[in-house]
Amino acid sequence: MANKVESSTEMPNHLETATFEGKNKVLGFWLFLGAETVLFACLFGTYLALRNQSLGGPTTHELFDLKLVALATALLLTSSLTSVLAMIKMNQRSMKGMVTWLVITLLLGLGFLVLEIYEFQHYVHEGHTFMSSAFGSSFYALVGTHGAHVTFGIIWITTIMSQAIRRGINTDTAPKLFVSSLYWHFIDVVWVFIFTLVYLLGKVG
Amino acid sequence: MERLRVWRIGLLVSLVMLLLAGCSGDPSLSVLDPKGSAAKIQLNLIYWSLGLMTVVFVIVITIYVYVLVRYRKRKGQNRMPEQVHGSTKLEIIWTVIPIAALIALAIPTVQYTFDLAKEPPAKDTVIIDVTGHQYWWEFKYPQYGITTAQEVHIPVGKKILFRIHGKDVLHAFWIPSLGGKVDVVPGRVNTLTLDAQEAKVYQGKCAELCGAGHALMDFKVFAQKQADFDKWLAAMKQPVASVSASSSEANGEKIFKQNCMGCHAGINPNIQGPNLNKFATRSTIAGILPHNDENIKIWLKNPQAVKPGTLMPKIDYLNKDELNDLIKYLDSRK
Amino acid sequence: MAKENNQAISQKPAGAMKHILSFVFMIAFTAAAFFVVISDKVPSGWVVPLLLIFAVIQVILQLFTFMHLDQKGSAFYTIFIVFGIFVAVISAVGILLM
Amino acid sequence: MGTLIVILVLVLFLAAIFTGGYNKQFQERVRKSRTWDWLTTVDHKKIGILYLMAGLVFFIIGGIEATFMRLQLFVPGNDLFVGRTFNELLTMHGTTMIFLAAMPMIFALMNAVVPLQIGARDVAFPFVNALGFWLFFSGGLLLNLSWIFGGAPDAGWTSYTGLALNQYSPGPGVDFYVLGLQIAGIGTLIGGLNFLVTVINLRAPGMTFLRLPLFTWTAFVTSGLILFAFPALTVALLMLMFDRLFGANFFDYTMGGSTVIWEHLFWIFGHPEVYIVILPAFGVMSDVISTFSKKRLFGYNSMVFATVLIGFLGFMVWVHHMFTVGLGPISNSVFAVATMAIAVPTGIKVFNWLFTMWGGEIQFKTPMLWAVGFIPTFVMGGMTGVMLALPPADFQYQDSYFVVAHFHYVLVGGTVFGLFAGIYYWWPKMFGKLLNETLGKWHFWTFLIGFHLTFFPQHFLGLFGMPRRVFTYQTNVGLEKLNELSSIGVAGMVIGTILFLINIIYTLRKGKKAKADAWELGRTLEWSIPSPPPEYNFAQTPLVRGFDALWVEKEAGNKSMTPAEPLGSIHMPSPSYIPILMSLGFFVAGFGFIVRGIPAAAIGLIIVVVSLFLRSFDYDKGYHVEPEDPEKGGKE
Repeated sequence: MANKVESSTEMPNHLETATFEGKNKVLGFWLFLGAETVLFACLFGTYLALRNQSLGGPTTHELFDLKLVALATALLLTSSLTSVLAMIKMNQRSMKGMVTWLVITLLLGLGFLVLEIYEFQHYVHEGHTFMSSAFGSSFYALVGTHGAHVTFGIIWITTIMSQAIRRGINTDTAPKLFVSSLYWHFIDVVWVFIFTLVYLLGKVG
Repeated sequence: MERLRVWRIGLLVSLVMLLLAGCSGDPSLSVLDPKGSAAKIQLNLIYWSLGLMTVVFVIVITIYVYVLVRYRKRKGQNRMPEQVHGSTKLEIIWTVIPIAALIALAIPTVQYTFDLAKEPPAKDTVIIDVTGHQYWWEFKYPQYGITTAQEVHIPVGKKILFRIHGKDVLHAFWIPSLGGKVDVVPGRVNTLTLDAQEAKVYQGKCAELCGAGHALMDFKVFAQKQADFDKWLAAMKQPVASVSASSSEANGEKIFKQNCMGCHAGINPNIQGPNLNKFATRSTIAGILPHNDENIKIWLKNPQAVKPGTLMPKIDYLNKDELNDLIKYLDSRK
Repeated sequence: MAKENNQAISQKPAGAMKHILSFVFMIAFTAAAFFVVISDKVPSGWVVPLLLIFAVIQVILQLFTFMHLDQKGSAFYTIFIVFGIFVAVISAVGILLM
Repeated sequence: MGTLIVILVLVLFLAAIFTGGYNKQFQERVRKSRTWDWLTTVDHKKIGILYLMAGLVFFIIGGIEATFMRLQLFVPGNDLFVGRTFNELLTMHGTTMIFLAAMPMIFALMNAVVPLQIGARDVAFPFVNALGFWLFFSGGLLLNLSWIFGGAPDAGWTSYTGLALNQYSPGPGVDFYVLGLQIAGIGTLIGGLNFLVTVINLRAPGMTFLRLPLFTWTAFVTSGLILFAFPALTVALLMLMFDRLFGANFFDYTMGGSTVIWEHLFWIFGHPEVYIVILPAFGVMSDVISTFSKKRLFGYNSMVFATVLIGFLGFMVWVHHMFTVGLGPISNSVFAVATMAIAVPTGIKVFNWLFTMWGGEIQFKTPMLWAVGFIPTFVMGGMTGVMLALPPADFQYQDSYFVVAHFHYVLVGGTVFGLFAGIYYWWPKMFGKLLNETLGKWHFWTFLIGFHLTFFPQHFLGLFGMPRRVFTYQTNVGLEKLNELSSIGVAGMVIGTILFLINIIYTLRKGKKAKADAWELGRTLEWSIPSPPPEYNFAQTPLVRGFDALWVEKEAGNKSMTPAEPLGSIHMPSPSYIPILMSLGFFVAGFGFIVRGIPAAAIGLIIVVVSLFLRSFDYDKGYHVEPEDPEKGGKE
């Protein structure tokens, strides 16, 4: 116990788990991610089961534009890297470095969102809507849930970043920052499966 | 304490006796009185599993009663029991023996599961397309081109392949005496192979909650000797005899055409009622009321009161003569 | 534990390098996945398994480098996320094979 | 529109109170009142009591619905509750009992006991704990409001689509089901998550995983099941909401959807749910049987192993609810064998209980009576469970009264008996008073006899061809007598429950004060601290030196636990009004969606978001209390 207190006054390697509350928070968040995994799996299962039910509307083949998806993927993957770099800066207690990387992360995330909104608008034009068929419903449910996660992530990271700027990097803000970074990586993991199982598989058949 | 326990066991035993003596279920509806090969296979498995489970139950209860009687705290006693941690040997025994019992159960189970899923050769099989609608059953014989509702006729001894279609919500097609059920799933076709070994009327049920009228979604299965079945087929293929022009039946036909045809003759595929050809041969009204003029009137006047949730509208605007004519006409449809 | 802490602190650049390297791999696998779909040189029976393998590798990279499952003291995180993935796979496959 | 105005006024009113813009003095009085204390508490012991009370209320509501159904089925052709009304009753009975009675009562015991059993001062996330309760409560309330606002859901507790879609179930009933359960489900999910972290991170020194009392183990595994099973329900409910409210087509087959997906999602959640409600009952049984036999639990390690295995297998058997859907013999066989496999760990448990009693000195106090009644009842439920696992036989049982009998043997004979055992056992710890033994015994016997009288005949009803969820049956097909018996049996359960309520009221007024070790046989840590415990539970965190920590000390001749830390001030979390505010937000949003009032829904969601921000910027660090020295009269 005493040892831990001492090390936190110096510079613990992992500020996020330096306190008891921090440990609870990180563990709790991992458990939450476990639950999210199942949630997305159910959406994936539903999508894969219903993806051929386009009822005369555009099919996956006709609809998806891989170039756009590749760009979105690149944005999100890079944001995952910048997010982890921000965490390294955080554990070095470098506020400026951390905020810089976080802002880049947020911008990349916003870019991704803009692309997704553009994409959805395009699809609606093509006659592929939430209500047009079971394929439409399951597609927007899956990709839209992911998009909602990205949106929430952006708001959340912004909030916590502003807290950190005002109150510094300490044992109170560090777990929050760390956990939001985990969340961001998780969103990226889900996207890996979306581009594989939705977009690429949609082109295969 | 002791007395209470004895009383309770006595109560349970007498309850079982009462059940076995007093009620054995109706032979046209009971799982325990199978009249088809599928039901017989299923009952065999039920008895086999019940037997195994009873052995387990008896073992547990024997130990249970012994322990409770032998080790209960007696007055004034204050013993310190030995704090046993466990016994690997015993624990292995009650892990391995159940596994063995379950294997003995699993083998016939898997065997029967695959047996029951086999479809008979089309040549010797009567195919019947069943469609479950909200609160009534439609039966089509694609081999003979006939359609009927609520009552299905099958030849004794022949394999019957039911192809089960859904239109609205989930139902389940169940004839307890002939074999287990299968769900009616809209958008997919399930099959069920049954046969009847005794010429008799069996009762069928809808087993999956399907709405307000679920409890009353019954049907009847008429298992007939081959000759009788053929006779029935021939009769069904005959067109309905036309009625003489000036009779009250003719008036009834007019009323029928004005009020009933829309739903009951398949003109509008979205609004579908049971096919009323050969209505006079049916033993029930709406699948539940015994067929007689009085019940037809009750049904027509307020179908909702007979079968909650039914789509059949009230036909309460006909005057007495019109009603009688309509019934006369319906009764002429043989 | 303490020893490892010191190491990690003294080798800060290596920490970042690890992540950048892992990122390069991810980009490479993503590109490979796109290539498998776009090009017609990959035999069609191989496409889906390859795509899945690439995705799984990327996820493992994410979990173990970006999300720090490679660090000590993450036994419970690993147990729960692995069980989550297990349930997820069973559920998704179950729904799919209906 | 009217509802909207009412909600708005309410929100303004509350906002005024919270911001103090109303009346300072009034605000002070509110803050100091006991009601406010209970509404804002984050103390796990108080939350446990809240869960228990809410669970009991819903248990009674669900019981009344059941009684109505059995009255209708008393004689054939009865017309008391027919058609849609009956379907509403059966839907609300199932939903209420599972989600609003069994689950909260399990959480009640978990809250009251788990932190004490592991030697913790609190749960890991006291705030989340309170939020979990209030979300559950607002969800339950929302669901039950359906009776007043346009009719209850009527598609069964499984709410199979097809029937649950707008077309076939018009009116707001199923919307109440969807949103009520969604809100309650979120509450349950975060509650489970909280207990996982609590057990992993908050164990006292020396309390290793293989020294955890069995109830804590089962609570841990149950929480794990909640964590991984509830997301499937969340998704299913979300899709149904989209289908009903926003014109999506997940389940409408004419638009390419599939009802089978609903069944899959529902049972991916639903089967683990069965174990979620039964495992804690196993835990209660293990603790109670061991305590009242004055013996260490027989085969502790294999008990733990069996618990984990049951939890694990629970995720791989959901298709046995769907044998008749027509998924094919391969799928049916695989899931049949997996289902049968669960009988093995369950069997291990039963034999271990029997051998825990073997050689012991059994005292038939009320909790032990429930445990003793549980064993044969649950074994019968397990037997029929194995029989149901065989697909060919299941084709006959499925959706018949046989199934109804089976799951009531498991859920009443298992869960409810377990809960009653737990409530009688831990009541002195929760409230500081012992429930009356005589009334408790009468409660047990009337309930037990009534239960068997009701449900034993139902096995035969099923085999005689009576489908479940029917509001009537025909005469002269051999179903009358058994139905009559079954309905008579309900009286026993009703009388038992009334006796229980009388017992509660009697005890609260005149009950015997409980000592720290209320049964004088206590083995685990909760019996080492006063009844009821002080708000900080343990004045000094105890040092655990073996399984059955208190018993180990008793055997060593010590009167209390050895402390693991010096006496010092204890940090406590502050109470918070945010949980109830956020739950109110969800409630308003849910109600808004149901009545298709988008403004109301928006207001609700805004309240939720605002409370999230309030929470995120909440710098309240809690407060410290100085514990009474246990040496100086702090005890008992």
